[in-house]
Amino acid sequence: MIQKVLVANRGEIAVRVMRTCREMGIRSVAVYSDADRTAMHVRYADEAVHIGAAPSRESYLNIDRIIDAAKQTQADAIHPGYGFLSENAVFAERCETEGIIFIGPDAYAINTMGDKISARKMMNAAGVPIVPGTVSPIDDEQEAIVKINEIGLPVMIKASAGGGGKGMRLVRSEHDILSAIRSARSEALNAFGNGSVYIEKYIQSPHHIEFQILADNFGNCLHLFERECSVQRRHQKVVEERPSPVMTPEVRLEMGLHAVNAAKAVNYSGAGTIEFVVDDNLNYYFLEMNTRLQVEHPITERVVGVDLVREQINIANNLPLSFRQEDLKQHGHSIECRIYAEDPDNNFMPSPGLIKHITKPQGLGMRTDGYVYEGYEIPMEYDPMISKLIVWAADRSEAISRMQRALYEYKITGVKTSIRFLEKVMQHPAFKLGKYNTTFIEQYADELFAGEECNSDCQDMAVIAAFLTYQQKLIEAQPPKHGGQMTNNWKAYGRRRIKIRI
Amino acid sequence: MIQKVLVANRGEIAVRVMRTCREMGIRSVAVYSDADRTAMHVRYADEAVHIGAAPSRESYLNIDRIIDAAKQTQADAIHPGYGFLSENAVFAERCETEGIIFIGPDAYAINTMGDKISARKMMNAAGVPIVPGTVSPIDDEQEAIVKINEIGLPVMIKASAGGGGKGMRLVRSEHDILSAIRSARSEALNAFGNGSVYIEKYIQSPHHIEFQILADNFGNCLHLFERECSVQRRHQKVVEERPSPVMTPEVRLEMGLHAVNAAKAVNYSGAGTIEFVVDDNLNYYFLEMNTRLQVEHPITERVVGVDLVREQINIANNLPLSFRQEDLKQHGHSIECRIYAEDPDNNFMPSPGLIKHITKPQGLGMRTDGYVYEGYEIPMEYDPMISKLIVWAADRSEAISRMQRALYEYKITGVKTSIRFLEKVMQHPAFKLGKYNTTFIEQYADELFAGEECNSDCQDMAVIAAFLTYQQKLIEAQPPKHGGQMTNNWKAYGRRRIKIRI
Amino acid sequence: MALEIKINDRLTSIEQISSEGSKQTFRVGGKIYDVDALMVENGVYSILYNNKSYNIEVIQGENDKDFEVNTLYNAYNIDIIDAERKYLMSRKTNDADDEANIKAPMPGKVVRVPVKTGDKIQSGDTVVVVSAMKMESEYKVKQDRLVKEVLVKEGDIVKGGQTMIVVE
Amino acid sequence: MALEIKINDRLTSIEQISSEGSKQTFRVGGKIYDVDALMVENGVYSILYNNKSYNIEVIQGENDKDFEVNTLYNAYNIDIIDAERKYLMSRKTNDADDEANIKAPMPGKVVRVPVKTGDKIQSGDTVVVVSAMKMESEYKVKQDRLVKEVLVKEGDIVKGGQTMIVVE
Repeated sequence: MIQKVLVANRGEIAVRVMRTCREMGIRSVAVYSDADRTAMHVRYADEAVHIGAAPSRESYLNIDRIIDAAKQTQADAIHPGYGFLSENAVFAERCETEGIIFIGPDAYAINTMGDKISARKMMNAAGVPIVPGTVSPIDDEQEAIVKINEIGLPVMIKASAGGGGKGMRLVRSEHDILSAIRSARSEALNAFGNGSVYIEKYIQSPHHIEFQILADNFGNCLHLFERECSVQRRHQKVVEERPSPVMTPEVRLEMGLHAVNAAKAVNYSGAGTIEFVVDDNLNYYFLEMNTRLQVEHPITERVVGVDLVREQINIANNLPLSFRQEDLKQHGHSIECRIYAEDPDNNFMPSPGLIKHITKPQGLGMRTDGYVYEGYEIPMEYDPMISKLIVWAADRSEAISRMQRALYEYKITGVKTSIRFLEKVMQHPAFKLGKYNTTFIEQYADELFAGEECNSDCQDMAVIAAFLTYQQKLIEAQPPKHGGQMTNNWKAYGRRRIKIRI
Repeated sequence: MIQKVLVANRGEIAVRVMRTCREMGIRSVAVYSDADRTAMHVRYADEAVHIGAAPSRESYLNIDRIIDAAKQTQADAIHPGYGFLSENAVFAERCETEGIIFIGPDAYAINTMGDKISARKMMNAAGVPIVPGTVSPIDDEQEAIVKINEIGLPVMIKASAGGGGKGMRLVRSEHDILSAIRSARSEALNAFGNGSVYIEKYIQSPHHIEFQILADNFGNCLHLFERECSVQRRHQKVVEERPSPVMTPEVRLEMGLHAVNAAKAVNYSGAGTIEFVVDDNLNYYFLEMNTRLQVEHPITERVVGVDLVREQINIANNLPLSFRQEDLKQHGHSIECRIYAEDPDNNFMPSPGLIKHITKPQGLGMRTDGYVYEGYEIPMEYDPMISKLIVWAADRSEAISRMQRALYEYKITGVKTSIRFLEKVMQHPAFKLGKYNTTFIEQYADELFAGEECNSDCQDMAVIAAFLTYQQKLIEAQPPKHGGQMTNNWKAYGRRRIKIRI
Repeated sequence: MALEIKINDRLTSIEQISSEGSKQTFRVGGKIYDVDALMVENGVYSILYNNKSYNIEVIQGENDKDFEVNTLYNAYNIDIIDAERKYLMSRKTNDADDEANIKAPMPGKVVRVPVKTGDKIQSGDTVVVVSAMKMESEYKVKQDRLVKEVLVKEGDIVKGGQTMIVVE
Repeated sequence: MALEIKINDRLTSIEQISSEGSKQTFRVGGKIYDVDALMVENGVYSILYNNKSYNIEVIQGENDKDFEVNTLYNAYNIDIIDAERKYLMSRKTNDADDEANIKAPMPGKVVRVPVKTGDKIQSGDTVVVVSAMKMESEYKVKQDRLVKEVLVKEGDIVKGGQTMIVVE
């Protein structure tokens, strides 16, 4: 049985994994770069090992350093979190070679699902609906034109090794076909060293709906229902909820079966996610499989009542799943909002910096998974997501009200965040009605970014608060009465509070 | 429909009620004493009204002041929370007279359940099992001796108007009977102006198990299962969990029916709790009814999936309950730990003071309902409970592990708290096995209060940290290089952090 | 004595008329406010006015007279304009009318500087590209300009508020 | 130079042997520690030693050489014993051998003072009753004593650490 887990990650997901380790009586090891000595995952872990410089390729992506750290601390397993090395087949294989348990699927599953053309082929063979298009790389440009005419415009040209929007071209008219294919191939070759592209029908204004799956090493594979992830900007998810407001019980049943079949097709082991694009008529198509834990996994945990990290560790320990598909039920509604350190009013420009003050929402139906604390300086090298806010309520409308309350209570000072923007998403009629797809933010930009004005009283309260701070600083600037320079900060703070009352 | 609620309370429960008000789009009004200007409920509310001096009888117990505040702010309803005026029939009646909705039962229910003898009579008539004993006040001392011999020693002599352990005497031997009756009567007369006492069989080492009920104004009354509250010290609950580890489905069904009958017998409206004493053989007896929200209500909310404050407000709005008994299910296991500002190693002596630093547990299955914040000074006038920590997990053993993790993460500096003590409760074999009753803390005192030692390395780390602080203060004591006295605290803090690294 | 104060683009004045403990009276512009105001957390004020409860966060800006102030939904830049400040402002205005500093609004790393001192650049031209949190931001000029000074080079780490390029 | 330091009842010494950034070497008693130690939050230190991660909170005591230090499970009283402190300690010991101050361990309100200056009291006698958070605490003497000074009266508000009664 696993005794000690090295978490090859940082930020909220590293802390989240360590929390479950602690509950299971498993010791945890953090790894950290130069930029992360003060990060929460280092403080939370039982042990911590420095693995290199701030840029990810010199630390969190450096396989040798991570394996060394695991050996040094005698960790018997590695949890990769999401991002970084979590979908790196070479890393999974290396762990195996070194006799360290990789908490995730094997290299075969990662490789097959990582290459988009091989995944499409595999899914097609397994009877899982894929977006209409080609299942082999395009070599002949004339053949491509024929294919595209068969599929019907508009289409997407996509790089097999693609990701992050690179090597992707939307084609709307026939005379753009050739230039689109050529530029997609050249971009993919530059970015991934692999110029293979394929063609997919372009689904207009799709929903993004995904299914959580769990599979053990004894052939048991089941799904934990769907997550609706259509509120996105720049292909990045912002809000997720479950159940999906557009889902029907019949389609859920069907899609769940397909998700399980997709995972079984690659002999999957562990927790994974099958992503589908879904059109307004609930036609759905396999998009890709994420062979790791997903950022938005907590909404599933909350509604199904399962700790997914605990399940991952149990599966890695070669235990059979302790429940069957028919044991799983959904209770109520859960929503997650991702809090980014960014400025929504300024094209979501990232906003690293020092957290001066933070108040997290508390009470009924609240969960926060974050990693920043007062006095912590968010480094500029990594992802801007600083916290996930997850609420639960008996139904969707109550869950939206609760999320609004949570965002109202959530205060972070020092860096700009997306909190106020998320409040506007929650207030928007299209969201409230559940009538939205991946074009939501773009479509309603005018309403979502409109500034809210406080009345003149409220403005004047701000003026008064600024004046009081100014006045207080004037008082403090005067020489102290007793020479007590060496008193502690809190005493000084207490004194100030008294002064300002006088 | 209720538009604005005045919360006639303070502390965590005031904030908790306001949270639901906010979710329901209802405005909230705080009232506060001189000691509470900086309290969280004042900051959280939409409006706040000062109602008097720090002692409760001049503020939170002053009916006139609270009614005035409600009128001044045009609040159309009052939520009393727990404690203070929550079980005061005069207050409930006064609200009615003034045309303000009292969110709770009517004066009749409060009065009947408030007087212990009338409650016993009523329950006896309704077929709810009561502790064997008398159902009328004792007048004749000789008759009392006869009764006591019938019931069998040991017995409790209890004041009808009693509470908080006052006017209560345990009688173990016959020759103590007369003196016990006389002293109980005189104490009750002094404390409550009412010398009526009655006799109950003394249940040895009982469990304290209570049922949550909800009743609307249309005759619908149902229960939300039990809570086990046997971990107590000085008759004060410390840890609650649900389901009870000793409960069986059959007994739950029976007790639930009795709880509903008990509430129906007084035409109850709103949320209430029927408390039972239960012996090791699961014989159970009605103890009392609390005609208000209970401190430990969140564990029911978590396991049954109902927001009890929302239900209270809906009932006060004269809406019928939106679910039936058969709709209610229990999911998983929930535990609450009450965090007190007190010193468990020093006879639980209260520890008011300034909160210097606080870190709340986060992540899966966590809920905290508290009201203190960094820089807040806990006043000495009120209750020492500063926070409730509620966890949920799929089963009891996972819930205990999660609570241990939560207590590990919970850090409060500045005042002494019961956190470390609660960790020892969670670790105790009798608790882990679910084999405990109300004598638990007393019985295992030696183990629960034993100090835990950290090894010498860990002690030396403390020495190093103290040295670094001392060194830093020496550096700070030197005159600053730039005359910048008027820089802000955080900048200064940032500078210090840099200095100490050098 | 009233103090001039600027909140975003609005110029107003504030005067503390009386003060007894946390109970204070202010005149802001032409309006009188009786408030109960005090700092409850480091930098956080609780203000009660007409029973309404306001929570306001004040963050010190670049100097002791600049503040960023957050109310529930708004963030304001507030400047106290005392005698010293007025003097400085009057001097500054006379200095270089059309000079503009291109500042980094956030910490980051300079990825590219496609201009050099003396370059004449056109409206829309990129003068510097800064990367933070895996995202690149391009800084462009909004009208035709002359590059007067280039203060950063590729690979430099910049702080929020640091001037990178001066144009005129 | 090594500094004497007292942790609860244990007397030891600490010496900073080297320091480079947060990487530092200390000798505590006879043992050498290579640690990576820095303050991460106000008053909270993160220390890594042999890869182990420690979080330690330091709270200033009554003066700048007294600290309350919290590790995960323990709270320690730590005193730095420098030259000044040693001198003060030696003076104090000579002062009043059997004098004892009865202090309030917490803020509260004095409910009753059943003794007066000059009273001879016996072991177990209550000298003062203080109420806080609806609970009354009685302070008793553990041996026969003489009441030397009564510094509080009924109704007084006392602070934590305030001396209420002096006995000898």
